[in-house]
Amino acid sequence: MLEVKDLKASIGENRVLRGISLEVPQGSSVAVLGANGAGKSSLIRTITGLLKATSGKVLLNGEEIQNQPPHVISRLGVAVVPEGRRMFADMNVQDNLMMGAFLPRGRKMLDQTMEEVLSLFPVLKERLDQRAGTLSGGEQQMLSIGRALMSRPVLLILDELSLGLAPVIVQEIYRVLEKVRQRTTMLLVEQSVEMALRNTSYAYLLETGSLSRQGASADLLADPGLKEAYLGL
Amino acid sequence: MSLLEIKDACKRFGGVQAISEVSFRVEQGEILGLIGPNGAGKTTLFNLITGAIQMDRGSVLWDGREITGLRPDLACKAGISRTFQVTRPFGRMTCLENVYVPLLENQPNLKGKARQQESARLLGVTGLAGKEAWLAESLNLIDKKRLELARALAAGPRLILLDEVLGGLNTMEMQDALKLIKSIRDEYEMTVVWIEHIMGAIMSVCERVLVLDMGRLICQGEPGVVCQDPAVIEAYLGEQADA
Amino acid sequence: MEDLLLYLTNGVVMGTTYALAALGVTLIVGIMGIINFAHGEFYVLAGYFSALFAQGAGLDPISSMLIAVILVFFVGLAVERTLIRPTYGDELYSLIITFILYIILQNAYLVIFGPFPSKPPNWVSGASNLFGLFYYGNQRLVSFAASAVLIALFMVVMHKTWLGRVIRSVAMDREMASMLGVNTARVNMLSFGLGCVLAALAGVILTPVFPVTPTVGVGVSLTAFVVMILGGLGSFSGCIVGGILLGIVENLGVGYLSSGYKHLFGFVILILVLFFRPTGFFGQKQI
Amino acid sequence: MQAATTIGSGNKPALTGFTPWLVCLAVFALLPLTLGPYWLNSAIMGLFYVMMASSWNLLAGYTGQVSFAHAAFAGIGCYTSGILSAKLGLHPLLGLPLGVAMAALLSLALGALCIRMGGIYLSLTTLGFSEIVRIVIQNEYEITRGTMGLKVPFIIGPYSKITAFYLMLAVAVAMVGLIAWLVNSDMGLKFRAVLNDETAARSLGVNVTRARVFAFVISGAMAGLAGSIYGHYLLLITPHIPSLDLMFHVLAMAVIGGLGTLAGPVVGALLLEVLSEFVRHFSDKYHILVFGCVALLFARFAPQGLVGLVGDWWKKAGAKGGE
Amino acid sequence: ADTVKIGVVGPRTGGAAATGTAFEEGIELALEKINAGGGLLGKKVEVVFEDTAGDPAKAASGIEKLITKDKVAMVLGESHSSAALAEIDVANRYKVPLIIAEAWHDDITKKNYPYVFRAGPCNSGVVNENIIGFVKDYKFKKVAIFAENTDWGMGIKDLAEVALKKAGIEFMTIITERKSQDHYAELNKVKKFKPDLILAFVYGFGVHYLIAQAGEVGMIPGQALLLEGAGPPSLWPQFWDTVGKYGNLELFVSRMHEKVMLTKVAKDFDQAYRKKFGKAPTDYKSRSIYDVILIAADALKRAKSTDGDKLVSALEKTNLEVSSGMVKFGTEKGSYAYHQWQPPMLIIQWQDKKQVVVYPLSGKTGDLKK
Ligand SMILES: Nc1ncnc2c1ncn2[C@@H]1O[C@H](COP(=O)(O)OP(=O)(O)OP(=O)(O)O)[C@@H](O)[C@H]1O
Ligand SMILES: Nc1ncnc2c1ncn2[C@@H]1O[C@H](COP(=O)(O)OP(=O)(O)OP(=O)(O)O)[C@@H](O)[C@H]1O
Ligand SMILES: [Mg+2]
Ligand SMILES: [Mg+2]
Repeated sequence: MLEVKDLKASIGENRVLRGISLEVPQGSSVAVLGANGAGKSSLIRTITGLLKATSGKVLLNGEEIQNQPPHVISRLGVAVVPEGRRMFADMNVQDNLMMGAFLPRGRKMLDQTMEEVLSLFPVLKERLDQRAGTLSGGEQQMLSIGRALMSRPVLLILDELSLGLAPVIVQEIYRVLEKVRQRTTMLLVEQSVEMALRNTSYAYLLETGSLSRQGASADLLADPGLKEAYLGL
Repeated sequence: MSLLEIKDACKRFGGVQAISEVSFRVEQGEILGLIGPNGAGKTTLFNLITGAIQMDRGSVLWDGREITGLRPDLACKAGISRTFQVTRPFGRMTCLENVYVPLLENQPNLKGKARQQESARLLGVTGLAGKEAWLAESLNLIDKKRLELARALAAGPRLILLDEVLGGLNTMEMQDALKLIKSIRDEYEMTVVWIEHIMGAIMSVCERVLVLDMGRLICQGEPGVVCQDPAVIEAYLGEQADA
Repeated sequence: MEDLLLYLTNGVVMGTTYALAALGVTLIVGIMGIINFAHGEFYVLAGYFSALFAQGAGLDPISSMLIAVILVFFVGLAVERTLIRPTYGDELYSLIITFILYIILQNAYLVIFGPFPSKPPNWVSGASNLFGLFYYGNQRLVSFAASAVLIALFMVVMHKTWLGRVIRSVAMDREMASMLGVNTARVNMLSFGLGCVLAALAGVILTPVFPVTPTVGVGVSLTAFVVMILGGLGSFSGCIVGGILLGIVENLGVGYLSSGYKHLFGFVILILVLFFRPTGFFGQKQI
Repeated sequence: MQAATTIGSGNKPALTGFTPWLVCLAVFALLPLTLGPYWLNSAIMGLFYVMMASSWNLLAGYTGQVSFAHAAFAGIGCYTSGILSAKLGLHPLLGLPLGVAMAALLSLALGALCIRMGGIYLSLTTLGFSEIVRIVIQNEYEITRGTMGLKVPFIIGPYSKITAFYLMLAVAVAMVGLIAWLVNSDMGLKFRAVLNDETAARSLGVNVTRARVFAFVISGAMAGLAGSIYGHYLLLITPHIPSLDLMFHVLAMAVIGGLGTLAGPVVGALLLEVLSEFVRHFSDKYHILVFGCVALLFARFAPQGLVGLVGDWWKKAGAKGGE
Repeated sequence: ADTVKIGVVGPRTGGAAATGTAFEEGIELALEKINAGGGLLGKKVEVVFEDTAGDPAKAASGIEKLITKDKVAMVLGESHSSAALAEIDVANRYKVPLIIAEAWHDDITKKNYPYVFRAGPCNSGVVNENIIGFVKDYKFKKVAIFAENTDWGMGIKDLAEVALKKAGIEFMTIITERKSQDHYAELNKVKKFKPDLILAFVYGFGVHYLIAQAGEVGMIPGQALLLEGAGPPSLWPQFWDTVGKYGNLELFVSRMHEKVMLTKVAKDFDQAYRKKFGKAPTDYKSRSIYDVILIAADALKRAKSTDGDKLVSALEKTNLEVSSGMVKFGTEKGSYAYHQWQPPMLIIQWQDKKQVVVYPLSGKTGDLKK
């Protein structure tokens, strides 16, 4: 499905990705882990076209998509739950969700998807008319995921899923993602390593812009050296 | 009397309660670590202390005097200076000129040659020797962080707030940087509050650590103790800490 | 009493047209953070076009208005593409460019259309007796109605349609919108074009009442800016309130204070508002 | 407000050192010997615009604030001094400082009111203010003589273009000198810090609002001075001085010359004044149109202005020569 | 030089740029006539037209340019009093004769500058000999004055107020902005005063709006008549577009009427104009400038020189028939009549889109309709 080959990118002088290769097979769920500032978000921004790759390739179903503008990439069925939620704060929940279905593939089945998403997140159903900016953090995160699902993505990318969320909500969200997983391939970035490893099949470990380790999630979970690597010292 | 005391600070951004009911003290001469997950409100706390944003509720006491909501420039003159997580150099000015600005404001007696020497010295201390005439925008990220530090020092504060100044350093450089942070306290006699995600660094330098999560202060104490705290493990370090 | 009623009526009527003219500026500010100084010039252009087609080419008023608006839309797109796009993110630069554009267009109109006023035929003639108290021009009433309908329509489009949703989402978070598949460059272009269309609509609706000359544009822009600041930068509802407020203040000022200072009242109110409520009536964000 | 990088970059002047300035000044100072009264008039107008564009540049180019009230301040200066001398018989040389003081005072009030609210507000409020000034001058017919214009005495002694020229030259040189000194002084450092990054400047102890208001007041006072001298040269002051038209000329000159540089506005003002005489000769109607198009082309394709262009070219040529 | 240069000043840009167009037409016809007759002093005549944009400062520098750069022998024209008042100082300083055609302010000649002439109406002349006579002769009882806040508007308003007071006629005054497009609130005040005549001293398109809106609020026609004090705006092609049916029965001051040809020159002008531009002359200012150029040419011919002082003495001896009568400048110092020649003015009423002269009574072509 998604293949990244020797991807490099810089923000100004700062080389944030220094040659990263990874693979997300169809129907799988893959985690990218790493300390703060390791470059996880940068990787996602590069895949989704927000950050320019200086070299390397990103292939989606065999098609090269690196350095395409974000709206073109999203047209190919890539949806993102970005770091920091990124609500349209002054629009209500319903309009936020509908914006998720902006592309034809989402608009075609708008009503049906809306119903599905609302049944996944019943909290949102009660708040359709509320301004998104006034939702609580957890609700916003759910809305952000719901919005991404509205486009009926083939690849769902999630950045810092559990960031700032209470554990119960995190569990709730992972439960929802498990359901969605049946029809969508997933790439997720997490800080809470354990959560991520428990919920994915394969994982990559990022350290200052390069891959330091990779392996099946279950193997990594069992590895005692992981914590040290993750904490950076 | 504590150097700085925060009482019941609260700050809300739209739907996000960035800081809620945070109270703590900073004692003269300590190096206080501030950790917590992304978005926990660490930077926001700095912004509240320096008056860059106004708190909804709560107060800041500086040297026993209430300074809540003091404008950033006045906070700086009162003796609190800071660095920025996302660096904010004066891009189209040279490094030397960057350091002139705080010197000019905070040590107006320093003129001409003396000012130049002092600036050059500060750039040297922070590892920017030789780059005095470079435009700040042409520095790489690490050097920009060094410049941030040099500028903050030049303001001659009693309290310096460091926001992730170590990011991107390798192990060797990190050792030097840690020495520098220690010397800020020992030689310059400044008090330090320091945000960093690199636990090893925090543990090796700080006497005391505060842990923020979702805007709340969930734990404070000696680094070793804090690391064992279940709430901290849950919120920040990750459950595998015991592995 | 009767006086007051007349001043209020006229204030509301004029204010509604001010609001219509200011919506376009507000749209462009909200989405692109750009103050379009040449806004009034697009109003004037549409006015000239509609008069030209109605009188020169003998088209009926509705189609000449329509063609005028469409033409101005394309002019707006072209301006965005060639001049405005490179200025994104630099408000100084865009201010300077649109200010120069305003001077150029104003002088170009003078050369092209001459100094004379242009005016399409009235849609209706005569005057009606309002409240049994005073007479009021029918064309004004009709133009007022058209403005009110258009404003309502605009609000509906903004809040109930895909177009509106997309435009608002880009205004709030450009990057996120692009990740949802929105071509933000095109939305910018479209928004600028739409802003010009709003100016053009105001132009074609009002030229029958107030014929256009090459120099009326600056007055239109200034009024729009005042209205926009009164209401709060980027706020559509603020725009409507601000427009009507300005209309009423001007009329009361002329009625009860001094008629020579009509245009001053708006600015005085503006300064007062800036002093006591810098973000305007509906403004939240600082741009 | 970090955005001002494209145009007002707050660079060091492209022309450094005294020599080129002195040579130009010497040549310029000899002009009255060769010019007839017509071109002498142009030279004087040019000097007026040098003062206006340079002082506007202090604001826009060095602190990143686009004010549209600059012409209005010139108007306030010239009307204050003009009314005092024409109606109360004050000597123009005494009226002048009062005009400057009035402009400074009003810019202080205006600056204090709107600078804390940032970029767009400043621009729009100054625009509104400049309209207020124009309307008041036009309507307060009894005092200002409205559009008819107020006759004012010549600045000093009997009317003479040569006197006016040297006086304006001296003031313009002093003004540009002052600006040069200011932007290279500690205050200038603060201006540039504020232009580069307001938040950072604030956190290092810079009182950003005060720095901005200071620049606003200085530049307003300079406009007031330029306006009053100009008025006493014209002998007749009209609402054209505080008009958006004049504002446009000043803006265009500064942009075409190069914002954020010392030489830019000077070069822009002199060059465009001469150029506009030629265009005017060619056709009145197209005069502003041509002017506008040139300004637009520069703003769009060479935002660094003439001085920047020449500087780039010079560097390139130098690099080639060095090979 | 191989041509004799004459300078013309007037607005070609700005709010009154229509006057510039009228001037251009008049200049063209006058030059054709003079050069076809062999020019002057053995040379062809050339006109340099300098734009003043209605702004006094521009006017001053414009005329200075004409004198110092183009070295014109005489300067003619102008239609803004404010601009003219700036020009007369310059002309007098350089000792170059200036003949004002259409700026009405009394001060222009009242200053008694030796180099300044006016071959056109002045406010006092228009008000005292024309407008007040009209008001008195037709027995209007209550007059409302609408004046724009410019020097022309304020100047003529002051004169009208004095004259009305003297005549014992009740009046009220409203000052308005020339550029204002909405007069409802002001008209409301006027309406309550119940005047039977409105004197509109508003120039340009502003007066169109005023007329249309006075009609809309039900003041004209019927309750009152409206006399427009400047003239040309009521003849501009856009007049009827804007005022619609409310233009009927409107009155205006004019120097020209299609039926009233006071002299042979007027007929010649009319014919030449129709031939050249394919339409009837509307803005009388094209004829005003035509007349002034003829006066200048005559003076140049008699002075046989371009010397300023010689031209002044030639001008003082002018006795020339132009389109609106025999020109003779006053020579007695002390009042506005010095170097002034007041052409006869007409008051014309639109009746079913036909111009009917209703004043002076001696020149009537029809009755005043109320
Ligand atoms: N706008 C920027 N300008 C300069 N450097 C940046 C910028 N954004 C990110 N960086 C740097 O790029 C590096 C990678 O950042 P990135 O956000 O990708 O990390 P991350 O792994 O997602 O971290 P986190 O866990 O904090 O989300 C970091 O060193 C960061 O400081
Ligand atoms: N100006 C603002 N407007 C709205 N929300 C804000 C603003 N500043 C911060 N926030 C929000 O407040 C919360 C706390 O942010 P803050 O920057 O303090 O986090 P932090 O602890 O410094 O995180 P990091 O480790 O990633 O730097 C976040 O959810 C952030 O999105
Ligand atoms: Mg991240
Ligand atoms: Mg932070």
